[in-house]
Amino acid sequence: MSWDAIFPQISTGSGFWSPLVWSGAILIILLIAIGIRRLGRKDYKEKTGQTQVFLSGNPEYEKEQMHVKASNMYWGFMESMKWLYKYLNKMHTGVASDYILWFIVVLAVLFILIGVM
Amino acid sequence: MNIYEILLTNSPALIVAIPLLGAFLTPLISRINGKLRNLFAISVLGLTGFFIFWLAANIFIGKETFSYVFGGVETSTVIRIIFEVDALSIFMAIIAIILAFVGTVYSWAFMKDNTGLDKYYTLILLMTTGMLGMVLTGDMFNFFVFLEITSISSCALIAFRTNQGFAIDAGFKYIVISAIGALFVLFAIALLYSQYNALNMAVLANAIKYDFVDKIALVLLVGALAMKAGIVPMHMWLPDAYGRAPAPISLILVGVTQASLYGVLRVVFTVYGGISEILKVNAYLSLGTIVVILAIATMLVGVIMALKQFDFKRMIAYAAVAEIGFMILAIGTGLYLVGVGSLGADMAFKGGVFHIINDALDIGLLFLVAGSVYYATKETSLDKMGGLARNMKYTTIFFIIGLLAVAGMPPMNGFASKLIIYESIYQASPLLSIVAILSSIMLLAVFVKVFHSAFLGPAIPKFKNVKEAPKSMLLAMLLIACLIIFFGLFPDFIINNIVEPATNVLTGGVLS
Amino acid sequence: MTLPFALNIPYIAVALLILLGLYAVIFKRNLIKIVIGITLIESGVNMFLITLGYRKGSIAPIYTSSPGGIMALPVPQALTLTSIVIGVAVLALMLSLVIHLYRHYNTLDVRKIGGGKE
Amino acid sequence: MKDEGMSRIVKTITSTIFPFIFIYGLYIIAHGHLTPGGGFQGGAVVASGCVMILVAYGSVWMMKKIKEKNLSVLESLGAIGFIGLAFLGLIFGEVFFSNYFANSKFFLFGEEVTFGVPEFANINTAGILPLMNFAVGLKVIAGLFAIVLIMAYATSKNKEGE
Repeated sequence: MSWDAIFPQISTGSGFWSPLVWSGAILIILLIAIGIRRLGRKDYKEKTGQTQVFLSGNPEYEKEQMHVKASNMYWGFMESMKWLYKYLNKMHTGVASDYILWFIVVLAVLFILIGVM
Repeated sequence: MNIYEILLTNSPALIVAIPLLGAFLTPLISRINGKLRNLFAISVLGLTGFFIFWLAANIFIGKETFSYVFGGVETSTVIRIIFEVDALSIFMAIIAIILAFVGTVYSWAFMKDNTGLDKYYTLILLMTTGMLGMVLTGDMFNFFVFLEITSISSCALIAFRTNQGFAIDAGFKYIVISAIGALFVLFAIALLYSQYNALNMAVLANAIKYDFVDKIALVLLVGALAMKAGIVPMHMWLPDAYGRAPAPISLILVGVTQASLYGVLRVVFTVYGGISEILKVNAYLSLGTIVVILAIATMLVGVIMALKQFDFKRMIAYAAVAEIGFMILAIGTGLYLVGVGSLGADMAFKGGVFHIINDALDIGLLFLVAGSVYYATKETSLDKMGGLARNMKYTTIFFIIGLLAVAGMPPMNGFASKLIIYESIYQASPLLSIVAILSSIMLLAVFVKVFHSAFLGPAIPKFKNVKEAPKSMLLAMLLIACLIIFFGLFPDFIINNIVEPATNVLTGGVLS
Repeated sequence: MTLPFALNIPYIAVALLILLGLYAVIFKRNLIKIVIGITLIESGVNMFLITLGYRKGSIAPIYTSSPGGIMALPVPQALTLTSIVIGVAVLALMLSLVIHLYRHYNTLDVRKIGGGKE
Repeated sequence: MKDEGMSRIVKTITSTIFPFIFIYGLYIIAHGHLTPGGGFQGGAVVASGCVMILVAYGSVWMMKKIKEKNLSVLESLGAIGFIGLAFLGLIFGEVFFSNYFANSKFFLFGEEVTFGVPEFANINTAGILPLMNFAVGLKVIAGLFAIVLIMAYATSKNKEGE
């Protein structure tokens, strides 16, 4: 039996991809990771003073308030891409007429590119 | 002829006729019993699926195409409705039936509290009929008719929750878009008919000259079908429609957009595949360049807009736009490489076609997860969610599978097709690969955001007693998740047996 | 063009109808007018199909009791009929959606309804 | 109740004319295989006759007489008849939609078509085509009338609510 029959693969032109080989590799890595984890400290105990949150001496907030909401995520990205979002928001008007206008514009561009070229 | 052969030769017609008959029987059965009606709709789709897989086995193993003439055998004198089923058609039909079947199973519990369910199931079956007809037909006008059937029924389903104003708004936008798109398709078909006095795709392909009128028809067909496939900058209806429809309908709508994409492929590769070599190189170069530009815009606009959303389904809808970008990027690059004369085109088409089925499964699974989150919490905004993983274990597992698949992480199916796409478009330009990988990473970021804000974190008091989704919804998600993992672990099996014959239909007209 | 001008008039009408319909869809703000615009485009396309099948001096294509002579091409007429039937369904659906929209938003102005704004 | 329809003159004339419109529509349906027309056109004529009555007598009155559910059952029956005839083609003629009755000497629409220039075309021909026309006609009458009825009823209710 050949190697291909045991571990089927797809060739992508410049390499190959075999999920079974990959799964085997990830399994081995997982085992190594568990091994390293077992080397850790044994005297850690849950629900004791060890696990309490320490915020530089400030009082801890309620758990629900600590959750980062969806609209607050990637704040930096949004802020730095504001110039792009300005145009994109202007594009998405939510009006059916504008959707058709875009369609006509694309038709015109396509016609110029295909009909003339 | 025994009954076996009769059924096999008639199966192209039966695939469309069984859901159509089922659609009109549903209101009658609905008067007897609600559960019987649900069971009936599921079994009708199951029977259709049986015929599709039977036909598919014959096509993929026997390497033959089935053509079916409605109403008679003599074809010479009269214009007749002809179905031509080749590997690409049956490939798309498999996607359509999987999505429709899973969506109907999911609807059992999801739509339980709604009224007017007899119409709901009628419309789902009609929509399935339309999708299957679109992908199986070999006739331009017939394609238009099935396109309209699909649009009308899916519009009614998008606006199904008539007590929500924004659902009706989305339905109205969808019907405006699809009515105008379909009318332009009809206009282009009329132009082709006036040129060649034929409506059959094969006859048109033999006769086509690619003169000025043909170019107009090509532009109208590609433009209108691209709008229905949701390609930037004509994608704006898609987040509205996907985001506001009931979750199972969003799932089936993925199939509708892909049937429109199939229409683009059919027009470009089959109907316009018969033009002479010199013209072809020129046409494919310009068309390939345009499609690649549109694809890059589609990917980037899709992910960038998805990143800022905080409505769960609307975010997935923008991700779906980005995924469409991947498909047409591969296909556009393939066209370009054919124009240049490079050998890598085959690989690009293969990646694009493989990604069609992967996209349907991945995005579909995410829509179903969004639906079950909505079912449990009655909440669509991600801002108000949190800590759902504590109570909804299975849904979370399915979400992780969908997340990995959509972001193209190994070992899910999305990785296999995206890897092929990256490597094949690298031959056209390394920049394309970079953009594609970048948008894939951003897709991962988008869904990590969802994962963090909806499933992780402390339990929000409002959702302390949230229940896991009902069994039928879990079963539907399990079906798709199993397919995703199977496709991910054995991509070679899928590519060699299903994707390759389908790709050969495309490249057969091009690389000859 | 060797065609006499009179035979081109239907095509000019087709172009005018489609452009008028597009104008109504894109620039009018009333939902009912948008629906009318779509039906105008539809009539334009239908008229184009009918015109394709017309021959000068032709008779209706009824096979069994024809008095002889050239017939109009029946295929575009069949296509037009199908298109009209579909058009009725689309029109009914659009109008019922407009009724529902008016109930929810108390306006017919497409720019005031405009959900899905980013 | 505001929605009581139009004046007595209109009601009387409508009820007088309605049978003629009805018969004309049925005529168009029945002759669909011989002359221009057929199921959809005739159905549209009959349905517009029904709509005329709806306009004259008001939607509330009509809704009491005819239930929308029954109309949708009729519509389904029409569609099932159409597809069922096509399925029968599969059983008798081995091809979907095959016209197995035509020229078969069957007593219903089964006579042979005579070509040439007859005075009147024979209505008793064309196999399953007239039957399909009937089915489509039934569907179109029920469907179109149901659409208009529901729309009229919905808008009249809307007015009352304000």
